[in-house]
Amino acid sequence: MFGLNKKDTSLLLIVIVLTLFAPFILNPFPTGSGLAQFNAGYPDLMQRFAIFGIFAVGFNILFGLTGYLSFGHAAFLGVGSYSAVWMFKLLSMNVLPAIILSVIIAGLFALVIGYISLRRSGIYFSILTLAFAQMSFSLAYSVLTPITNGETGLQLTLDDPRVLGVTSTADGSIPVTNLFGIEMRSTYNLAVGPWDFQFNMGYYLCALVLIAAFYLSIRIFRSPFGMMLRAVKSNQQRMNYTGLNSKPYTLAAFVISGMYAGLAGGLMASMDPLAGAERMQWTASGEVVLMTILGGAGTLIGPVLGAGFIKYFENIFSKINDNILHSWFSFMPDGLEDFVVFLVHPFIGKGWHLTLGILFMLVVVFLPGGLVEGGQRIAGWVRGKKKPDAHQSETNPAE
Amino acid sequence: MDAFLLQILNGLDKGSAYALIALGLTLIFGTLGVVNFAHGALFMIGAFCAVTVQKFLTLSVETIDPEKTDFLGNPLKVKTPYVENWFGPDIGNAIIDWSVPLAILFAIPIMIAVGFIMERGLIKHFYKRPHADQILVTFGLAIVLQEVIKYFYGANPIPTPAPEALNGVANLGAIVGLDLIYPVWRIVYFCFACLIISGVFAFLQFTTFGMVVRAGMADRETVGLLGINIDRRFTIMFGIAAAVAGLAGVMYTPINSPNYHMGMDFLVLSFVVVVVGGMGSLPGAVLAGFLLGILESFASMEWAINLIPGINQIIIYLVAIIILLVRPRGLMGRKGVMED
Amino acid sequence: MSKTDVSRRGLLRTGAVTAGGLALPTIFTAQSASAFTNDPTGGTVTLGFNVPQTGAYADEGADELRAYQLAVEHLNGEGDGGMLNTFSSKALEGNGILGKKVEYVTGDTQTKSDAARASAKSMIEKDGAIMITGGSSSGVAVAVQGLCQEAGVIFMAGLTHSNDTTGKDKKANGFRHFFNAYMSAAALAPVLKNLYGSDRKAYHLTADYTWGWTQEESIKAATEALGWETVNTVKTPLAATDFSSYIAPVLNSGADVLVLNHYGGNMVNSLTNAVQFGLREKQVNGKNFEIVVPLYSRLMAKGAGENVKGIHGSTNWHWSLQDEGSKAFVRSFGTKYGFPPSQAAHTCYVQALLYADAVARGGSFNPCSVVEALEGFEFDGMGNGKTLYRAEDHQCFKDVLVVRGKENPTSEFDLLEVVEVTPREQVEYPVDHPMFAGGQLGSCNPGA
Amino acid sequence: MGILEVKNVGKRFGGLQALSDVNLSVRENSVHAIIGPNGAGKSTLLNCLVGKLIPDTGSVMFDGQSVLGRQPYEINQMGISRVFQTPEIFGDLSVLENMMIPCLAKRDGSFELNAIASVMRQTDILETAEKMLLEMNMADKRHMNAASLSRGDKRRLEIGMCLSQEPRLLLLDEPTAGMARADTNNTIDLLKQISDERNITIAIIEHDMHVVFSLANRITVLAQGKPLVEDDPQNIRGNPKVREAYLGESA
Repeated sequence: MFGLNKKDTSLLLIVIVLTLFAPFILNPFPTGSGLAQFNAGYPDLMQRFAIFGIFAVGFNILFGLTGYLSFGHAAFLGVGSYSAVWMFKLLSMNVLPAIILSVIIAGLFALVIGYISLRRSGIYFSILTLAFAQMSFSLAYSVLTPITNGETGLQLTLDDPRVLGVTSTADGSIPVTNLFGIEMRSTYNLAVGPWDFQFNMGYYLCALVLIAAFYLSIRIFRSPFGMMLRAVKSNQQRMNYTGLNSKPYTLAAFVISGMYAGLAGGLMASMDPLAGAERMQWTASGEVVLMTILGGAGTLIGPVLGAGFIKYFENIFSKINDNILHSWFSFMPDGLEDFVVFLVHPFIGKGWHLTLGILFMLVVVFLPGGLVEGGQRIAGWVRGKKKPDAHQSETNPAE
Repeated sequence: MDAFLLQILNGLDKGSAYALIALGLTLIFGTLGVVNFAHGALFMIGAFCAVTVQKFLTLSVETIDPEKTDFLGNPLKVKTPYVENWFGPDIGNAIIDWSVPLAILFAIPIMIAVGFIMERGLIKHFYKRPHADQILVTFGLAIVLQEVIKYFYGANPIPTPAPEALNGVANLGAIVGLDLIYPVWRIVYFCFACLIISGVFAFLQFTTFGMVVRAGMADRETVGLLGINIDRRFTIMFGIAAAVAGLAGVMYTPINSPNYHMGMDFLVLSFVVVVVGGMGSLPGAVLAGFLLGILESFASMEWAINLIPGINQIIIYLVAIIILLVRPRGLMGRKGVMED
Repeated sequence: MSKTDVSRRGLLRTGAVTAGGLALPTIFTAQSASAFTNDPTGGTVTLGFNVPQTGAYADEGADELRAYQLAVEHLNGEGDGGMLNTFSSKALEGNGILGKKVEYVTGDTQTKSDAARASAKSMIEKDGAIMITGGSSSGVAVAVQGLCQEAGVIFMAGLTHSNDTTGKDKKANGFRHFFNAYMSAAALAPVLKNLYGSDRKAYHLTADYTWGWTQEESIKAATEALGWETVNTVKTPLAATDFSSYIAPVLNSGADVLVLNHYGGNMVNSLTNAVQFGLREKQVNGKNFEIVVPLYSRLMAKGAGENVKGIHGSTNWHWSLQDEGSKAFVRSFGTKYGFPPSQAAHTCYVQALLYADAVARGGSFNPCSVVEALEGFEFDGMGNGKTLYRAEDHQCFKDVLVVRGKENPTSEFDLLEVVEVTPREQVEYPVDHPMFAGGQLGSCNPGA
Repeated sequence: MGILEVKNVGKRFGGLQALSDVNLSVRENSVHAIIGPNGAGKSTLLNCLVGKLIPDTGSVMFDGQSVLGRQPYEINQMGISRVFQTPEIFGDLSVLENMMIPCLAKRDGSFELNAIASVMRQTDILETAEKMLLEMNMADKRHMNAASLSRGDKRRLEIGMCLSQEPRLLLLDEPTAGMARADTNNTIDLLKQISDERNITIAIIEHDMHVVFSLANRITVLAQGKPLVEDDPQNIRGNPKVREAYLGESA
């Protein structure tokens, strides 16, 4: 189906089901229960899952296939966001032109940076991309404030010109982002028993884009172009002596993944029309590297899993506080309750970084192939089979 | 003229910190082939060795002073450090005053131990793993280390002053008739950095141990074939690299009050320094450290900012890009190291 | 199916229970159920405390959180009541807000606009928070304020000092109790004139981002009005840690005052570096060289250690104030946590109480009712004397403290001493002051 | 006129004159061996032919066109394929994929953004690759990871990859270096078969006289960066200059 083989089709179907039913899947606990804290099925986080999923899928096209480790990919996301917000300010609140412009601008930006950075390989390439991104960040924060609004971030105001649309609504507020009239923030609430589920328009736009982006990435992985990119990673010498020019291949991969990042940035601005400079900082670039490696670099689904994993911790674990801990462990005797809370305390709330750091280490030590390998092991264990032997799994690295 | 000289001094001083961290990073790259994202954290741990020593020296007994009241109106608890009680106020205060230099003695064994534990317990298992895995695991480790420090010491910077005697300014230009006032501790820091750097170079140059390590950096397999246990030596080199970073951290504390994320602030810069210097080249790392430090100082001068707005924000990255485009392997890099 | 703006979990929490069991899916619409976002329909009301828990301001954030927890206790009638006893408005009865028990959720702003907005959004969308408060930087405050305006909840700003928060980025749903850069400058200037005279040459180092710029603009205007000459203004990168290359040119610039428009880690490092270079002992033009830090914070002063001694600056509030409100707050806070509160803690505590009081006086959680109750509200007993929330820009006007680093501290908290309490009239400015120009307040947004 | 004409090529590295005045003519459909003691400049010459090095003087013409200043991939597209001393293959890819890449390069040129089509539906490419695998006796290993092949199989694969491009000139750089006798003989047989069955020119750089005399029908001897003689094998065997060059080395 869809021009994919059976395995890829089922993978795509899994992703489609997961994204379309995310509001159910991510809200497993009844609203009133103590475990509702772990529910992630609210619009903002679901949007973030999808957006960072797109970002990581795109990054993986470069890093997973060609092995070129870019440490500056957040710059493209940032540029995409700025373009989108400017589009909202100047043209219209429709997200479509904004997203298209962010992809184009990010692609052009990637073309320039990629053209220069790809003159070097290995860590020299990484540092070049890092340097470009850090320069973009520093300048956006300071000198370029007229364009970027500096530290505060570029946002909409009540006096934006907006050629195709209104400067402000009748009741004196800023108009909201929409897709041909469908507001991104509109949400349907569905209550089933003690559960309630939120279906947000913005999320579904992100989800559809994610599915499309994921499908495209499968096609790229399985295309002759994708095979060439893997050849770049494997042996550039042989490639050159086989009559293939590796430069345009890597540059194309770089630009494509830059456009994915721009797409993610444009979507981010469409969901929440603000573009902050921190989006371009090296830590943001590092985050997508971590997402990809954590999920499983070079695999199709890994980056999406990695993105979800990190965003979940950032948004859910940072919100657990001692109060909530006490309510969870209130069934215990007083002394024990305090002791357990004391033990758990360093890992939640302000300690969410610590938990994340420990998990990074655990995953990389015990699951060298990232979360995808964890999934494979579980699947293998369920089937009662041993892991398929090395040759098989190696020849088909794009699980 | 004076302004230029001052900025060169500032640059050498910044460069000292960059060079010391980059030196350790390069040692680890060169010997173990590991991309160590936790190296900034080692610098930070060194700085907190100084904080810890200061805390130990100021451990106090509390006595109640009924004359005064605290913010709640209760009698004020006055703290007197034990060392003052034991040695009398004069000697006691002097010991506390010299806590940063004293911390060096404390930091060396601690940092070497930290280095050994890191290498044997974790890094060792990652020699043959892809660089991506090394980045992930050392980055995770860096986060864990800094969060542990944050848990115990908080997020605010902690003042750790230099000894009173070394806290003032000196007129460096007095001999040549220039007015060149510079903080004493910064001069101390620069000299200390030079000392450590030459120490490491001498160690690698003149000892058999160092020669084997250098040979191993050049060609690990061949040295292995000679039947020399290169791994153990590399472990020791990791300890040394950790100690260099740690000492750089200890001595840095009076310049800027340490906080738990200072390692991350230096990490990216020191990576840039190492790469600009050329992967696997120790002299390259040191040279690039000082060079970038000086350029950074020049770029923050007014004429530079007026010439190119924002140049002070981006100078290091800009220079890095230019150098890497002109010299593909950095200033003194060897071919084939970390190029794939 | 019908459409609603932003989600509303608060109402669903109870609504869902009544729907009961395995009933057929029920679709709720906000229009029919409620007139505004997250209308609390059960016995509780949820507030969102959004403070930095990681990054450089984590300690300040932790102190804010302590203050909020204390405020929640007092609102719910636990503890000693703190400022509720001294507050001039008596609408709050210690039984929660409008009889609903106060609950809260916490989040991490990371001092990044994006993360702060994500955290606030999750509070609004997931936890049904009706009000968001907290934060430790102006960028975050402006970003979250904008979000709350769009979502239709109230934002009570935490520590934010930039003129823009109630200037060009002001929003109808947002209120700021903290003072701002203009007020710092207005309060400091006369004191500086008394201390250092009117013939001074000032050199400014300014953090290169929006707060720094407004701070520089304000203090420069105020000191130039005294007759001071501005020798130079230099922007320093926010990421800078070593300020030596910015301090060195000060030495031979002919300036005799250095103004450090820095906050947080920047301030700690630039001040430390300035003292290292011997600026405090220096003599220029026959005068003692002086350093001024327009915005002081005790938590940060602690990081600079000995270096703050004798250095002047301004602060929003200090625990050593002797008015009844401050004393009551310091007592509650000190008894609970064992150390005195910071200015950030004070602001956050007061903001929580002010919100609750406005709801009680207006008799509704509707943001528009809250806005109406707070606009032009004048009160006393919350520290800093008589205080006004100006209707036109939602900025608070109250006395401003000029402080100095203490020479002989008696404890680790006793770092600053109040030099002067500048009365409110001196720091007031017209709504259309050029430093606050641009931007519109807009109208209150209840969300529905 | 040979298919490959090397005229007056010289190359200097610092103080070392690696090549001087090298003239060489490889005739179409011949097997031309370039031999010489270590340091004679064989590898330098080879690198000049494939675009890795640019000679200081002289010209290299392939089929009437100059190859100088061209990138390796351009030279390959002109019809020159190179086999390396240690087999250079795509270790992370399967044997079949290894074989497909040169076929794609042949069909699509040096760059083609063919990002949507499926590899497995390129039937023409698959057919050629499968056929070549059969010819190389490697069809049963098609799904193996190339890195896990034996040394001899890697060599076969590499030669197969080069042949699948149907090059006009095949350059081999000591193709049997480091091989066991049996593998060497297999490789010789394979190359013989190739030169017999295909319309192809082979230039081989070799150290091993056994290989050279089993295969070559024309030999150039290099010594100290200069061509000593160029002649048929039977004449080379008895040439005193050649003996001197080699004895000089072995003594």
